[in-house]
Amino acid sequence: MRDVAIVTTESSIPSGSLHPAAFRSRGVEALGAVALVALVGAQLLAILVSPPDRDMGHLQKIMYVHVPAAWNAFVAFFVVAVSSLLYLWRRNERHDLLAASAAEVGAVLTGLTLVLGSIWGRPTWGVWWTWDPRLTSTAVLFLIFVGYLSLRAFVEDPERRAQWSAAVGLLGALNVPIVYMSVRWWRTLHQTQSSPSTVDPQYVLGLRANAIAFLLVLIYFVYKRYRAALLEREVERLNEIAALGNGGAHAR
Amino acid sequence: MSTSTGTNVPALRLSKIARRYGSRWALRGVSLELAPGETVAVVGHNGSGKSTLLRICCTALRPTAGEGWAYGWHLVHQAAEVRRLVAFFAHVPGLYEDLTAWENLRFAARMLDRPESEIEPLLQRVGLWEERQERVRGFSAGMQRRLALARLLLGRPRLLLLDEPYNNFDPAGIELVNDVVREVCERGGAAMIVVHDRRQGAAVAHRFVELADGRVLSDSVAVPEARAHSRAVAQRWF
Amino acid sequence: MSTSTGTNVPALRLSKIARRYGSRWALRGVSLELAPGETVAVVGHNGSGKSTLLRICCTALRPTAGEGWAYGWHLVHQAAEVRRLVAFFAHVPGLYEDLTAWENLRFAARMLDRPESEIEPLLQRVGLWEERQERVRGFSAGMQRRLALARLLLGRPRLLLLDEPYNNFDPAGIELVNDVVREVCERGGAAMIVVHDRRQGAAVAHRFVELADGRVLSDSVAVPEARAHSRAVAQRWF
Amino acid sequence: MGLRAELRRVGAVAWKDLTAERRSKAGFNAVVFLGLLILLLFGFALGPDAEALRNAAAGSLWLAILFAGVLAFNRSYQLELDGGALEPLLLYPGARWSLFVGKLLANLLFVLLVEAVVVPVAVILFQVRASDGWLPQVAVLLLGTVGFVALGTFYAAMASRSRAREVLLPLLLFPMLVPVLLAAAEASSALLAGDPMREAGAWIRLLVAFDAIFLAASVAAFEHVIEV
Amino acid sequence: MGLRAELRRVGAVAWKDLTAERRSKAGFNAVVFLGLLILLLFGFALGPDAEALRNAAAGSLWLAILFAGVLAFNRSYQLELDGGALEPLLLYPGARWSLFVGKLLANLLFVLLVEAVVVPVAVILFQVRASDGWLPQVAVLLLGTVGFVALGTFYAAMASRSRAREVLLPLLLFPMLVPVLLAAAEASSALLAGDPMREAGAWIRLLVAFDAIFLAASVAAFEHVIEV
Ligand code: HEM
Ligand SMILES: Nc1ncnc2c1ncn2[C@@H]1O[C@H](COP(=O)(O)OP(=O)(O)OP(=O)(O)O)[C@@H](O)[C@H]1O
Ligand SMILES: Nc1ncnc2c1ncn2[C@@H]1O[C@H](COP(=O)(O)OP(=O)(O)OP(=O)(O)O)[C@@H](O)[C@H]1O
Ligand SMILES: [Mg+2]
Ligand SMILES: [Mg+2]
Repeated sequence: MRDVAIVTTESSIPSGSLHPAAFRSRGVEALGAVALVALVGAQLLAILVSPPDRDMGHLQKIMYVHVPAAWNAFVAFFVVAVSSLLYLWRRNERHDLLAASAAEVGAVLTGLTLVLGSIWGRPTWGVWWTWDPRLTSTAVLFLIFVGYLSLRAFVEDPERRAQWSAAVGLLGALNVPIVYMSVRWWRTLHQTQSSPSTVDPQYVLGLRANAIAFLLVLIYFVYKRYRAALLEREVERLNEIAALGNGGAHAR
Repeated sequence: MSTSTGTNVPALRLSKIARRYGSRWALRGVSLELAPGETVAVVGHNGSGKSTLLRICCTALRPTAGEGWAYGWHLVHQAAEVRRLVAFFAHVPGLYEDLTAWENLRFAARMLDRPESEIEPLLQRVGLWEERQERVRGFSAGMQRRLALARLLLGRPRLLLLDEPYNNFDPAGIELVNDVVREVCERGGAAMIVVHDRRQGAAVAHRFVELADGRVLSDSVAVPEARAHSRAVAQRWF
Repeated sequence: MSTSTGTNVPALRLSKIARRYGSRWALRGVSLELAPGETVAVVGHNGSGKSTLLRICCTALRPTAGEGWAYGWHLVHQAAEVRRLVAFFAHVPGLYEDLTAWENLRFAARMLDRPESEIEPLLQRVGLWEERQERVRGFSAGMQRRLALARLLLGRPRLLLLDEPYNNFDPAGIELVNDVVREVCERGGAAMIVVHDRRQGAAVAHRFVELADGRVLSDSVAVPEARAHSRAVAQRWF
Repeated sequence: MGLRAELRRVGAVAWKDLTAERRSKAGFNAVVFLGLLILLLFGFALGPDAEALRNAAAGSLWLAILFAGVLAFNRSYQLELDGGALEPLLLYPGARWSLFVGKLLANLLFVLLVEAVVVPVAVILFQVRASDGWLPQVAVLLLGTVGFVALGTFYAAMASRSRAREVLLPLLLFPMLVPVLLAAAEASSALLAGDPMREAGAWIRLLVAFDAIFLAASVAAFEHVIEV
Repeated sequence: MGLRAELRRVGAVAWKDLTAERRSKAGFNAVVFLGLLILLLFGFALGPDAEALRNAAAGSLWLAILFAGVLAFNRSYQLELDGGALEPLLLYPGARWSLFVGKLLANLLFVLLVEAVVVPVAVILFQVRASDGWLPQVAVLLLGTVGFVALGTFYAAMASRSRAREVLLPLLLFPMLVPVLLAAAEASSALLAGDPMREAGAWIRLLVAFDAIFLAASVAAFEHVIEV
């Protein structure tokens, strides 16, 4: 962990940015453990407590992954939007790194939603896929952030990459509410958001538990990616100091 | 504003400029000062960081570390003001090949908001007046450089950054470049010229700065006798 | 075949070469001969047709009128044979920016079918051995020219056509170019070099051909004293 | 510089792009033909069934416009990259938004011209019953186009300078466009059907909202994108 | 030079293209995603009706491959144009057909890889009943691809020398491809339907004929196209 020690002793960390000490790996691993336990617990709870669905039977259990995944994907993209804004405002590279990590995890979760959704759709709707706005717009969301990530891959200059992906991330996040509302705007096969009142409380409990568990997982992954990126940057910075001697090492 | 009008303000001041491309350091802390009216020739082996240095001075690149000022304006934070004073002459002419010489300059004039009346004398000067209605696509290497030079003058720059300006120019063109540099300096401007042939540089430069591996190796006053001599040679040969 | 092995065959013979772009005549009947072992420097104002002339000699362009032969091979009808003997060094390096220096040369080696073993000495010679594993995209102007020079040597050309070869090269690089030219000529090859600075040309050229508006204006033997002098200058300055 | 100067610069940029486009002859005609070609391919892919055709008409038309437009956007920056003209362009003093707006206008005009040819053909090919309510249809088309061009010009500024030019632009652009196109398609098909359940108005309002958002966002973000 | 030398040159060219493609990371992933994106757009344009989808499946798949492929072809020459590398390439001694074949192989491999991802997705998205006769289907796909890539590589060589590159290629290519695609689409839909009236075989033979003709013609013509 010496690298981390260096990080924390480094004085030139701009104020207002998350301090790397927050990412002491021990803390992260602990969080990971908690998230794992929560996830397993929530799933068990959901599976045990909730009765098999009337017409879907045990298939309905998919919901406990499908839905939390979807919700947390939205959360991740929200993080992308906020940190992109922060970057454009503050020009602090850390915000860019955070946005990137969140985008990666968000894309994965969206992918999960898609896959599970279509697995679920096969028995319930009789097809893997149908051109229903909710489905399509979710796929679109997925592709938007695939685009975001590939943009990052194709641009070397870190500053340029940061600014461009901040812009793209922001515009992309504009689409999240559209996806969410798509169900309302277009009459669709996919069911609309239901309020706890319309859903059997047992389902609500399971859903809530899993949503929280997924949130923890989300945080864990984002932190891990973010921290890795930070450490890479720190290594570069150290090379920088080495390369320049002490002269002119005061990076902006 | 006051900063830019002060008389004692250096035309260019760089302090510990460093620039990294990926993991490779092109510049490792370059500091130098350029007084108004002064011309400095930058020499150095291939890959020593000359072009990178000029790009940073014209705000086309941002330094990874270090700071710089042109006539008191900060190269990064006041880029807009810097761009009004600085002109960069790159390896490539950067013209629109499907437009004619005239159209290229008219576009530049509008972007810099200068009157179109300034275009004709410039085209005359760089010797492209006859070709003004022809597409740049068909221009020879040197003709394109000449047009790029005209565009650069359109901006009435006070700090010239010329990257190997003599390439592709015939002897007459080389004299043209030298005149331009002298002119700007007499108007109280300054110039930084990348050259490989010290003899060519000596024709206009007051100072030679030698770069090596992104560091300033030497910063010497040009030998005046050398300049005289090079003039002589020039006369003998052209 | 015999033609190409004969000793009295001129390295290059052009008779009344003319070339038109659209309605503009870049060359209006150029005739000249280049003996094996000879180096001719082509000078002329911007747009006089130098690059066009070289492009025709390396079969990249076809003359609108007139004919030419390289070592007896017809420039148009026997282009394939000509390409084996001729090497053209253009204004632009023409490398693959996403490949490394080494990969660029290996590709060239395969295309020219030369053994890969020839690559290392060449990279050493042009001073890019350390950078051999880096992408050309990141090379400076001069480094790219150096790599292009190495590729050109890989073909063991017998007729060098160099278009303003000294551009972007640092003094060491310029000497390198001169050595290459001398070497080829000593091997019985020949070279045609476009230069703007007669002093530079004088370092290797036996003859100066001056073009103006696509015609040969003068074809003079280089003043030997000039070459000596330029050497002297070179020593004094580098 | 004052606003007037900036507007002159907008004009200069737009004029420059359009002239270069006109000069490189291929430009316009080729793009138009490409649009028609794509329509044909669609018609061909969808088979002869008239009913299916009519249903897919709006979608296919938009896709054709999309592909044609993407080419145009890429070209408008390719222009700058070819002669290394982008650097000098960015080094001109003055605001950056004027560059963007200039290019935006040029692209808008270009795409509109393309549509002027492609749309009528589509109407014929896909046997769309040109209902009398064609004016609102045109409005929908215009609104959709504005959003499309704004986003396209914006993303092309990035894509063209990255290493994946041709590929990256559609990759970034298309997903963002889906909502716009969806709204446009829904609106126009609603109008085609004579707008039975009075929903067209809502779609059009949605389109206007999209355009406003995208225009504002892209103009604002451009400064940052083009900055380095 | 001997044939062996020429074959080495073929290999060199193909290797060079593929490496550069891999390096400019752009290439593969982006093109694949673009293909998926296009499928998605089509599906959406064609609306939810499952039956219509299934009918348009083959057509849409081919269109997606078409657009993805066209990008790839353009890139493979853009590569040469960027650094002015085309001139030296053409000035290497030896035959020209080896250059063409080299690029052809590189493009073929590229497009096949793209298909390996896009096709399965298309099967799912368009709810194609994966009939047991999938082997002939693959054969049809391969045959169609060969003809497509041969023509594409050839026309890209011409388009790349013109100023309207991106636009010109599809303009030249697509019309030429219609017969190939027609044959391919017919064959595969016949196979999908379980080949009731035994017509698939005829279509496949036609495909083979096209491929043979196009390959021969393009290799032969390339020498002249690229000459100077
Ligand atoms: C590929 C197919 C699918 C995709 C892309 C998809 C996408 C989504 C998304 C994005 C959400 C979260 C947004 C929201 O809560 O409003 C969601 C929620 C949900 N999905 Fe899916 N879904 C798919 C298939 C299915 C299937 C087959 C079912 C079951 C019949 C299903 C049932 C649900 C339920 C119950 C919710 C929670 C709605 C709520 O209570 O808010 N989904 N889906
Ligand atoms: N591709 C082209 N299309 C049209 N005209 C051309 C083209 N290339 C060259 N020309 C014209 O031919 C003439 C000779 O061009 P060329 O490049 O040979 O000149 P040059 O002697 O090399 O000039 P420089 O010293 O500037 O390189 C010029 O007037 C130029 O305008
Ligand atoms: N875009 C880039 N990406 C990566 N490395 C670069 C880039 N541009 C320049 N470099 C590296 O930076 C160093 C300096 O480059 P620069 O172009 O400033 O040298 P230079 O002094 O101009 O050389 P030359 O005399 O050949 O023009 C070189 O080692 C080069 O490899
Ligand atoms: Mg340089
Ligand atoms: Mg020339």
